[in-house]
Amino acid sequence: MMNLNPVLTIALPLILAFTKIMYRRIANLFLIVGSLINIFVVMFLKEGQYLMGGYRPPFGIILQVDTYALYSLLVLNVLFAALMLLVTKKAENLTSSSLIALAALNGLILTGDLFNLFVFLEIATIAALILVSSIKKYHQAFNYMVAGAIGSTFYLLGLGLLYKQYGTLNMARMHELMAASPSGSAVAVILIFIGLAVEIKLMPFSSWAAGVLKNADEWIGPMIGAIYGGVMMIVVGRLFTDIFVMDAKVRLMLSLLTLITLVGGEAAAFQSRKVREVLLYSGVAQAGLEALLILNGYPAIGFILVLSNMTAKYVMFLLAGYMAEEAGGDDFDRLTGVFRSNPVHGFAFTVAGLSLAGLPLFFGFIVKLNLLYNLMLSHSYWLPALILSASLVEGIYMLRMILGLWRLPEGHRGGLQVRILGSSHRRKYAVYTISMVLSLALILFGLAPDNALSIARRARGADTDGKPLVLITMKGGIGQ
Amino acid sequence: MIAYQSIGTALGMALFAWLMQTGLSGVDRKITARIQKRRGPVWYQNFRDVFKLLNKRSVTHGWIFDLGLLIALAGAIGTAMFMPMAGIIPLQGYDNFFMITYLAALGVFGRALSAGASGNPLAAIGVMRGLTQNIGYKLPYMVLVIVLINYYKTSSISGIAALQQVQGWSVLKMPLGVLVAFISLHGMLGKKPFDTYLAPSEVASGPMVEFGGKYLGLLNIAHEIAVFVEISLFVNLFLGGGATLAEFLLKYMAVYLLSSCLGAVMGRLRVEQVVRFYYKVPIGLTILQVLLFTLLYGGVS
Amino acid sequence: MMELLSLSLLFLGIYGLVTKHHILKMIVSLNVMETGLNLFITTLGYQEGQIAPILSSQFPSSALNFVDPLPQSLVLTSIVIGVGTTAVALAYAIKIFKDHGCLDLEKIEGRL
Amino acid sequence: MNWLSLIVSLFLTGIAGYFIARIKPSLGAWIAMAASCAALLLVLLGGDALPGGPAWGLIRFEVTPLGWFFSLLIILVFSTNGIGSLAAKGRQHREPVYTMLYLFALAASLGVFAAENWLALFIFWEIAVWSSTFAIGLGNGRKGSVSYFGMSLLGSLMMLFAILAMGSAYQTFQIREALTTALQNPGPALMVFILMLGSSMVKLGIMPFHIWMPPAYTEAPDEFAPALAGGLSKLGAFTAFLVSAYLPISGFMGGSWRVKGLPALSYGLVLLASASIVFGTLMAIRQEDAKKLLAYSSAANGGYIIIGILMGTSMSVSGALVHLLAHALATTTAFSVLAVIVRQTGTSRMDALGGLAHRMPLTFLAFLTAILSLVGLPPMLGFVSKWLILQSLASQGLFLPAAAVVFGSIGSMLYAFRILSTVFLGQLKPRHRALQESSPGVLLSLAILSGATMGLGVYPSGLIQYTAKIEASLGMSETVQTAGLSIRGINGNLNALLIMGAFLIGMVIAGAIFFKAPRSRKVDLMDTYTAGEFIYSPELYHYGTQFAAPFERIYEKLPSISRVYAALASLTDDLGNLVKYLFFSPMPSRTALWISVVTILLIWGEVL
Repeated sequence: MMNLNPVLTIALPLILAFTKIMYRRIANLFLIVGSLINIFVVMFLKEGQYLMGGYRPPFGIILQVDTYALYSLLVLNVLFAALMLLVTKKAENLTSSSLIALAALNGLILTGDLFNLFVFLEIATIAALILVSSIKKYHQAFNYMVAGAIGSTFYLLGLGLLYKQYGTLNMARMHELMAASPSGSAVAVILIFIGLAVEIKLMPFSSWAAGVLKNADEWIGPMIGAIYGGVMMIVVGRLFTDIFVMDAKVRLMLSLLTLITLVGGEAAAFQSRKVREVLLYSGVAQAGLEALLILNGYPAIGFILVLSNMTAKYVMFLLAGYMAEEAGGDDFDRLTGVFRSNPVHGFAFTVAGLSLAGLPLFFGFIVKLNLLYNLMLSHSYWLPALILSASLVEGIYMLRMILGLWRLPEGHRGGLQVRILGSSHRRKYAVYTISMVLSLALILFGLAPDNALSIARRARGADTDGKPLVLITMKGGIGQ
Repeated sequence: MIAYQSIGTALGMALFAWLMQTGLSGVDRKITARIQKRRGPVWYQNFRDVFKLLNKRSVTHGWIFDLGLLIALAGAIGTAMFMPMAGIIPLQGYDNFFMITYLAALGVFGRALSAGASGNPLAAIGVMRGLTQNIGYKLPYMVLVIVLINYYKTSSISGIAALQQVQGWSVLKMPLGVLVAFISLHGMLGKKPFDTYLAPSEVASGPMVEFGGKYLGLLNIAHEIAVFVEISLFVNLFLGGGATLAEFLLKYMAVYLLSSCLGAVMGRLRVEQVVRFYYKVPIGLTILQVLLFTLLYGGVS
Repeated sequence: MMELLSLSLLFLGIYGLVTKHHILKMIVSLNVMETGLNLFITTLGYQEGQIAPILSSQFPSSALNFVDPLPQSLVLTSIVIGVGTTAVALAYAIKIFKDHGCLDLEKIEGRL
Repeated sequence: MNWLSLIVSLFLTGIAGYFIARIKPSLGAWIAMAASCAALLLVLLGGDALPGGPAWGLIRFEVTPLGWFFSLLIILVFSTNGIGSLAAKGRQHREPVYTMLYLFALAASLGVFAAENWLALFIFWEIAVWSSTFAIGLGNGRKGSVSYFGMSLLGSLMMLFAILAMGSAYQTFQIREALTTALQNPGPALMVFILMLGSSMVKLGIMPFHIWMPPAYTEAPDEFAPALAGGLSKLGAFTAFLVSAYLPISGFMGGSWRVKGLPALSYGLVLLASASIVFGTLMAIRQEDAKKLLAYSSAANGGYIIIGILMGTSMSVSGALVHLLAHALATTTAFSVLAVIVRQTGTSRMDALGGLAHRMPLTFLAFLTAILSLVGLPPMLGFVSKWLILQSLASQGLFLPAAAVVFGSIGSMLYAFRILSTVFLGQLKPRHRALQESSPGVLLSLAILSGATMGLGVYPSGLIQYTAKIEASLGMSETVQTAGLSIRGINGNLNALLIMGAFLIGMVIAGAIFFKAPRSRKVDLMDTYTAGEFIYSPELYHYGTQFAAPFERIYEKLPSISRVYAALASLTDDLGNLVKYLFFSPMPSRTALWISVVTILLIWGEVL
């Protein structure tokens, strides 16, 4: 078997991004080929540590390919490439930024160095800012930029404090040192968490997400709402599980923040009457839940929750973007019955929504089941009760929205004549295929989730406290 | 298996019920007349009326109109066939209280069906009033009987009557309850002041507005048998039935005539008044009675 | 002392971001904030009495009397990134001005 | 043939049915009908000895007498409804996806009834919930499906919580094992019991949870309402039976104080069910829409079932099972008839109908049996179950619930007569002169349903013997007894055949007098005594609106529980608004402010 170096996943898009400038005409080709090659590279990655520039760790930059990174990369690159296939005229100017974004996101997942992470974070943010500018809501994008800049400042501040205390930037070394003497690092950890909280859309810091995603098109929605959010959460999962050591007090305070996000996000989504608003606020709430799990020692569950939400949100934002474009808006009333004339899209959207709401037959259910089960195993009943209440709210608004989109408007007999993608649309079949494949994947993993669960187990075998992970699988019931 | 003989007894019971009650209602008319200082008809006037009506041509409003009436009469006859009287128990072992109540309700429902099928809104209004009233008097009545059943550990009517012969009448155990049951009985018989659903001047005799000729005749028969069932139930459940037939009949007549006399001297209530009365007085008394009874006789464990 | 001074510069920047609604003022605040941060990180590696970590004819080998060079390199990167961010921000400012004719976010939001 | 393959093939038929119906819409209804009838045949022939089939991971089946009884009930409802809706021309029913959802709901319910473990049960339960949600959504109106789904989700999340609590505490999901283990530990047992019963109550529409029923039944496609009301809402009763059999309250609260021999908790829950009966009856009386009336009556009837289950005696449990069947048959009939009416007249408002019995006599007869069974009058099945329940209430001395049951059955006379009188009796409106008798398919399904209602009502012994078998299989020490044709009660016997005999004798006598007397002349409906008024229009001459006004006036101020839910929803809305206002401002300075505030708070908290 081939054994490819993971740096390719970062370098290749970067090189393409800059060479593209010379070949404007075939920019799209660069984008598609580049992202497809990246999938190919990811498939042939071997787990291990890769040193950059020949320095032994903890010196120099290393790239770390473990199961966690590998499957995150796989999902990220597949989703990204799928989005690139859908690229339209509008996005052609964004080829370079897209490729840079891809490189930065891959780097975020792979890197084993905290400062390197900061660099990738900044590159990703700047790429995102350029991408976001394509929706022409500049003041919203400005809001994003300010929030992002404060966030990264806080991250770097925290990192500086940590460096002062421990004298290293290597993640593995940092973990060793921190585990040995954790005291005094709390302020830095809090600062880093807040820095990243801006990116993962935790609540008091996520106003930018509302501004951007409310107006997102079929391109920005999946990119910012699903891919960026997911990758940032994976980074949080890496940092707050593998590297930082927190005492119970910090954990509690940060969990409180995530809980507020969960409750507030669900309430805001419940109140919304527009498709993309519902999606974005529910995304905020989900981010709260994911962060909560990661912080409280359930990283494996958090991991599959991130991946499953990422996929579902991707499909939904994609279709919501097209719908809003065709119908000239995305209020429920305007879109009533839109799926009647677009049953395939409707099917994909429905599956993704039901999976997100955690209904059986879909992957989301398996995740939610294991999540609650693991919480209950540690004899905590209040947290599951709270999460279930949030799911109740989520299920109601999700179904209300989906049913509204299926229902024929009063007095209409033939169905609403909004074609999500007209027959003339260039990417019609690509959208069909991608949304169908992803939603069928959600069903497939819902019916046979055991592989996905065992990957999660391999990626995040034991919890932070060393508790073994117990999973309910379809095959064998309960198992460790 | 039920012997043919007991079916014969049962049929005889139904026939006797009709004969006796029709005769008694003639007496009732006489008494009412005397109270109102009239002469009144002869005591067998009701027999005359029924035969006369049955021989008259009439109009019908369709097959449901006919069917409902048949159900009404069949329900009444079927109920009477189960009714024990003193030592005479037609269908031994099956004179279950709930069964009799529900079978009697089938007769009531048949009557309502027929009235509704007449197409006359006055009949529908009358039925509605009747059924509303029905909730008012059946509810306390049945709760009281359920208390009795719980106490005597049997729901057989003859069984309850027989136990009262030994342990004393229920009226001594639950005086308030018997008062309520009597008010309910008075309502069931459709006597004033509870005859709002018949109110001739308001709803033109309510459910009966469209009945004439043989329909009225059949309805009359059904009504008399139903009255027999209601009073017999009261006597059996609250007044200890009777050791002998004579004792039973004596109690029967006493109850019936008391009700008639009361009806003769009262005015009619308006429908709201009836409804409010029933949901205040009898139900309140019933709650009190049930509490008292449970304290005195049933153990709260 | 230097740490506190640079941190106060950082807080000054944040204060500007919280209180100002004018886009250019906000960009300036951002820059002030970043400068504060960069100064702070540089001071982290500073050690009293040590010299700049530059190999020269005078100091031909990396002996122990250098200050920590890593924070300085971090800051170098950070400055570059800061420039990028500022550029994007200014580009936004131009776009916003073209769209709305003013740079006061409060007015723009009020108009929307 | 085994249970797994039955369910899988129903699912696959559903998917195939969707694609076939896309090509030829008229075939969809036939596929739904054929598949459900085939399932009926299979379950009937296979009996409760039908093997569960191979285990497919967690999905394992095991056919128990209780599960078989429920399965038969639901397949009967689905297949008769399938036959009945063959001729339906409704738009909603013609949707290709309807066939799929219909069969999915059926297959998932069968999965629930034969599930071996709680997880499989829950998975199928949820599939049934969402497939029926979408089926309701095909109807008209937007409130029904959402409130159905919201309440169902509330119920299923309660159940999920209980399942996982058991699973995490005892490491088992096996239905019986989990519950019996829970019995040993009073703390979790109470929680599990309350949550499980709560979820059943949601499905059955017991009082605080009934709000989904009126909108869902009204807005569901006319062809789906029978399956929903008669079949799917009975899912709740199934888990209630399981839980109260394996985790009886007396088992884990035995020592605490009792009311009338029942543990205080049981008594409280029985009172709740009683309140549901009273409330449901009162609300049913004042409805103007026939479907809403039946919906509230379902809420009331759920109360009888819960009372029967909670009392836990052999007679009461048997009564609950029989009542379940009786109510399923009766509501399916009633909703099928209403579907016919709505298809022809376009309305289910009672005051807009009237006199239909003259246009559709056979349909009327079927409706009459259903209504008589709902009221609980002999010779219908509803009488048998009410008798059993009243018997056990009386012998236990539960006077308050008994009063509720009595009120429910007498009150049901009022609304039952109302629906009969205003829809089928009274004046026929001129615009309804051209109405047709139901199609043969509908009549066939109505004949099966009302035949079952009446047949089992006259000859219930076989049914009672089977409920005795169910009770034995649930591990109850005593089971209800039959002797020959009569059911042996605690303080009295019931021989339904004898009652029918007496009634028939009465009928013969009445008939003899009736036909001996002179023939009567048929007159038009308008040819009636009007007490001197002159009214020429049948529309004005029909008493249909505010039927029981004098009675309704007593409780017109009865608070509506749906207001509580509306308040909850608007509270969530307000919270959402607040969150949006506070945290989602488009101003960067607001974000910067929040970041600083939170940072200061967190660091302050850490330093402290």
